Amino acid sequence: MTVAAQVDGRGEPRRGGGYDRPKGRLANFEVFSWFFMRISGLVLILLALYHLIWWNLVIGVEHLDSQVVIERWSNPFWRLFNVLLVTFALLHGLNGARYSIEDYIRRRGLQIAVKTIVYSVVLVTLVIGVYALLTFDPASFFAIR
Amino acid sequence: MPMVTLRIQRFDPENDQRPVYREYAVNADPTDRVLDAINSVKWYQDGSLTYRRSCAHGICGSDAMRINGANRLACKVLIRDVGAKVTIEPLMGFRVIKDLVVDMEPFFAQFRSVLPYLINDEGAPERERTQSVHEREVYDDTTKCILCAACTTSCPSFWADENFVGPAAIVNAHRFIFDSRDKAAAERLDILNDREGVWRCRTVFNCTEACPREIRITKAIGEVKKAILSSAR
Amino acid sequence: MIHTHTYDALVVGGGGAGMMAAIYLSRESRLRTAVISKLYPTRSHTGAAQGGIGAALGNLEEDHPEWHAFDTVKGSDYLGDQDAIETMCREAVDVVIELEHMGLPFSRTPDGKIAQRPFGGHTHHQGQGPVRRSCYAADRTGHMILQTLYQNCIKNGVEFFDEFQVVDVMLAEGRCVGVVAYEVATGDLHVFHSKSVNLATGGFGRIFSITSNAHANTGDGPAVALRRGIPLEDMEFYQFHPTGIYKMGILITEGVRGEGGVLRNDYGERFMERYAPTMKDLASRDVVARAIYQEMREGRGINGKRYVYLDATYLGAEVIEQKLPDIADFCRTYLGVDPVHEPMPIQPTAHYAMGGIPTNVDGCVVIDDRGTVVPGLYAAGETACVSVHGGNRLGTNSLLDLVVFGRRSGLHMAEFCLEADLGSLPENPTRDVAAELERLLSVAAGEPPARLRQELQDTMMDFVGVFREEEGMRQAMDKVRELKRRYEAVVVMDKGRRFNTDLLEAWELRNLLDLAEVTAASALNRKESRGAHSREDFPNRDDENWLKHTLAVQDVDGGVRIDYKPVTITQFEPKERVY
Amino acid sequence: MEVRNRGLVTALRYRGREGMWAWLLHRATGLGVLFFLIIHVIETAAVVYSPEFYDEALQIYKNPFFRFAELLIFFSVLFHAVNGSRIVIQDFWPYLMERQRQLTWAAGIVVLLVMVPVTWIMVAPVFGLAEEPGLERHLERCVERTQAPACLEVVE
Ligand SMILES: Cc1cc2nc3c(=O)[nH]c(=O)nc-3n(C[C@H](O)[C@H](O)[C@H](O)COP(=O)(O)OP(=O)(O)OC[C@H]3O[C@@H](n4cnc5c(N)ncnc54)[C@H](O)[C@@H]3O)c2cc1C
Ligand code: HEM
Ligand code: SF4
Ligand code: F3S
Ligand code: FES
Repeated sequence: MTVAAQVDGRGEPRRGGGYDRPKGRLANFEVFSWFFMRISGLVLILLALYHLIWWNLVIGVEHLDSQVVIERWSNPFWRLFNVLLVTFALLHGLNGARYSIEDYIRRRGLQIAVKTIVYSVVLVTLVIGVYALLTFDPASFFAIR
Repeated sequence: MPMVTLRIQRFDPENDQRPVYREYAVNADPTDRVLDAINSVKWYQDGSLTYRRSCAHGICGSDAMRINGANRLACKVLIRDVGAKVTIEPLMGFRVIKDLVVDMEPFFAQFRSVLPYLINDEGAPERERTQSVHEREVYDDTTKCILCAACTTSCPSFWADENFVGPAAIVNAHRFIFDSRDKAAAERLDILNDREGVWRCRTVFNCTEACPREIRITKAIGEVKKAILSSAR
Repeated sequence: MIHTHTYDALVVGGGGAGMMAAIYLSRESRLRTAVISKLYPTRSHTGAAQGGIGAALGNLEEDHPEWHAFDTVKGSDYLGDQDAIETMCREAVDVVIELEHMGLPFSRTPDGKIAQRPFGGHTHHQGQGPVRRSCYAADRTGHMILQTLYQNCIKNGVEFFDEFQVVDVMLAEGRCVGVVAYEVATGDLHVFHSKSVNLATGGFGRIFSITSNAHANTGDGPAVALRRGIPLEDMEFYQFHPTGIYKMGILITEGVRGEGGVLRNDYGERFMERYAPTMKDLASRDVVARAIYQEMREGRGINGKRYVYLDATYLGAEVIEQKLPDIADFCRTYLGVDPVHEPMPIQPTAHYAMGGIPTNVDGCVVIDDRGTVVPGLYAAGETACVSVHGGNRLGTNSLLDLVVFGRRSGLHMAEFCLEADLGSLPENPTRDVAAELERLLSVAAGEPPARLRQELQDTMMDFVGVFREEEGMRQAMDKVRELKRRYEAVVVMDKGRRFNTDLLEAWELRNLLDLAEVTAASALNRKESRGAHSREDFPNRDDENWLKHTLAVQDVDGGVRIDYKPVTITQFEPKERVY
Repeated sequence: MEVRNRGLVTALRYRGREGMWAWLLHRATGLGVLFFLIIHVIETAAVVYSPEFYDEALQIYKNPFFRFAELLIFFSVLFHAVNGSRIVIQDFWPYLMERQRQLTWAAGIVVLLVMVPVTWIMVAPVFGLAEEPGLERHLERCVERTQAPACLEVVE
């Protein structure tokens, strides 16, 4: 709206009371995601930081290869660890991305489009990652050794 | 008296396509208010410079504006605190009516939307309702608000979304939610438990830093969030 | 473009007085009520009031409305109308409780009641010593009153025309039929046709150079009324508050002295002991302001300059942070002085108009000594003169005045409007103001209004200030008249229509000039010293000749004509006034 | 005229303080890590289907230049984690917000303190100033697993 239109509409009195702010339908979802961001964040401190320290400082990127990964994944505990890490990180990140999209992309159509793309990419990634971890069969890899 | 240069954003929708910056040199004491310097421009150099002001001592909330990039009351910043060259712009996020005057109607609409008045339908006693010193203390901070809008217009969540109810409205809801005499906390919490309510706040603290009354706004918002969470249980 | 609106009742001014009236009007659902205010209501200067609102609640010690009335009469230097004062002090208790019920967050006593503190001139047993009577919310009582009333207006669905400046009041056939307002945002004129109008436009401290008043306090209501032939009462009584921040005039509440702060001169002496042995620093304002001036004149200002110290250092950090947080903030912001550790440099500051539009206890505007009212025209708050403050107002009594007489005027207006019909508008109601505003805009080159305003303020401060004498006041009169002539050629630089505050400031200057002239003329006329009106050539009170109110009217040729009105005395016979 | 200001550009025009910078950085690091994570998950999942492809892809990581990118990722996650903890702690004990500036500085300092040794460990080897982290362990392992791709060089 132009400034002029805005200002010229002012000959009317301001009335107290009765002002209705459009109520968002997703209130409960907002509380949930707010809470989820904190909880997943706290869980991620353990998972993500341990993951970083292990691969970057203990193993060292220079020494990384498929073998090392496979060895580690042979242990179901570490596979579960990774499932949790991937799931929490991606969902947490997805919701974070939603915050940014809702902030910066205000045109409705465009917003829906971008959301669809980002949600799809993240969810597909999540499926790929989790599927790989869950269907991983250590036995089939011992041949390489 | 040393010279100070004021670089002021001017915009007159009757004549201008877009805002321009104009510079004015004025004599000002270090202990003068920025408002005094602006006044002296208006009174003796360029009468068309337009802004709101009234009390001149930080109590009426008229002259919130962006001074050197951050929201301030022009009457509560002294020249000695801003240096020899000051940039002055209108609050961000509201429509500019002229120069430093922005349209405050949406702001007051946000304020009105949180039931900013005491609700207590139980018959009033003969004398005052009593309230312990501690009960009074709990919401003391948020009673200081002068509705200057410095907070709301400094909030990135508000810049992004003008439907966000904004820190000022939450502050004024807090003032009643935590008043032991009020009976409508649940209703207000329900209003604020909304995607355009407290959950839009990303604890950026710009509001707290901007508040000329030094209200700990983000803390008040945090208390409201907690109240919503614990009332949901 | 001219717009027309029709209402039953209009309130001009969204300060404490205006909103209190509006709340009472809005309770009568059959009436259409609107508040017209040149500022957003929460920007009104009521929000600056700090110290408290007086009411004999007796929450901390024995107190009675009669004592309160005595103090108010004595404070007024026996010029206040005692029936009105009794009404105010009686209703005080009620109205403060009502404010509490509306949600006002008063500070509390340990047992949860409204807290009270001592204040200047408020005593127990008719002058025996200070009493705790001022009900407060830290040092932002006015702010809390303003917010609470605004909140309740919203609750009651009151209609507001924010940033509409009333520029004329319409009188026709002996009654009031509405106002003309200028819409600041668009420059359009609006005709508000109504059965009744309440002028609650606040004070006009801006006729002085050092003042605690806001830039917006230009006395539009009284000036507009004056120009329409309404007299102004007791304009010579203008209160100078003893403690304004040096040079800026920003108020340091009497509450500081109420909590135990003291005044000191250059020698560190607590000089008030000499001027008011019983009440000392808590004597009434006129007394303390004069004492400070006297000290400065005799060279005991700090370093010989025109200020003294207000010392609150030994109150301790806790009292200051808890009970006077805003004061501490002002000192730190504007003076770079921390009141916890250093004394505050202060000087008397123009503060409050005891005079104004004469009204009766129901807020009806009264135009002569026989009590003739203008049907439909009301006034309340600092704009009005009931007169409860007489020659000198006690601290905390103004906020009380606002709410008590705001309420009473609202109630009376409601009654009036239910009976009355809508009068007919005068022909071409906007002609005069439209012409005046056009004229102001048409001047192409000339003096800036600000220069005239500054000269006016300096003159009034020097010659019609705390101390006055014949010669100075004559000079002031001449100066004001000269300025009025020069006003014909002031130039408004902003020629646009949108938010033209340049034009409005010029228009307000005219109000200041008119009010200053009436103030000076009334002061020159009153040949005695009473309350805030302190003449060096007539240092004594003269009850024989001057125990009467001044009524000043603007003549057709622009001069001032003075009339009188008797003072109502019920139970307190005039006595000498010592504190 | 479009008077409304929007989003990021506005944020950069406003002179905020610690809180705003922390929030901007929090957002940037969060989004950055998400972006990296998507690639990282897909590429790691490849191990299951084609270890050879995975080992190919790893060569990119081993480019010395990429070491700085890894460091940036480490920093991003670390800052995001520490600052995120600050936010969570403040949310659960709002009175701590009275000290928000100090808390934000504290978070920043913790991140920097941790980053000093981490930077050394990760970057110094690129310039030959120190051994690669985990070298000893790697050598031990290569005795057993001589066929492992990362061991081929060592064995030669
Ligand atoms: C610094 C300070 C401290 C004080 N402390 C105390 C105290 O502790 N205790 C006490 O009892 N008293 C105190 N007072 C006095 C008291 O606060 C004032 O007298 C009182 O608030 C005046 O209220 P009001 O409603 O009459 O006017 P205001 O609150 O000034 O309101 C005036 C209203 O009229 C409107 N208006 C003005 N002109 C026009 C126009 N042309 N058209 C439309 N609207 C118009 C304005 O927008 C405003 O809304 C203090 C005063 C000051 C200045
Ligand atoms: C390591 C531990 C982590 C913690 C403690 C943490 C914590 C948080 C917190 C508290 C928020 C704020 C949410 C809000 O403002 O409401 C947040 C936002 C976010 N996080 Fe994390 N997080 C962590 C890891 C991650 C990871 C691994 C990613 C990437 C996948 C990520 C991506 C994001 C994004 C994109 C946001 C949104 C930022 C914004 O709204 O400005 N976070 N995080
Ligand atoms: S909370 Fe502070 S910044 Fe916000 S409107 Fe109120 S006084 Fe102004
Ligand atoms: S700036 Fe905005 S995001 Fe929250 S902390 Fe303040 S409301
Ligand atoms: S002019 Fe009143 S807050 Fe600045």
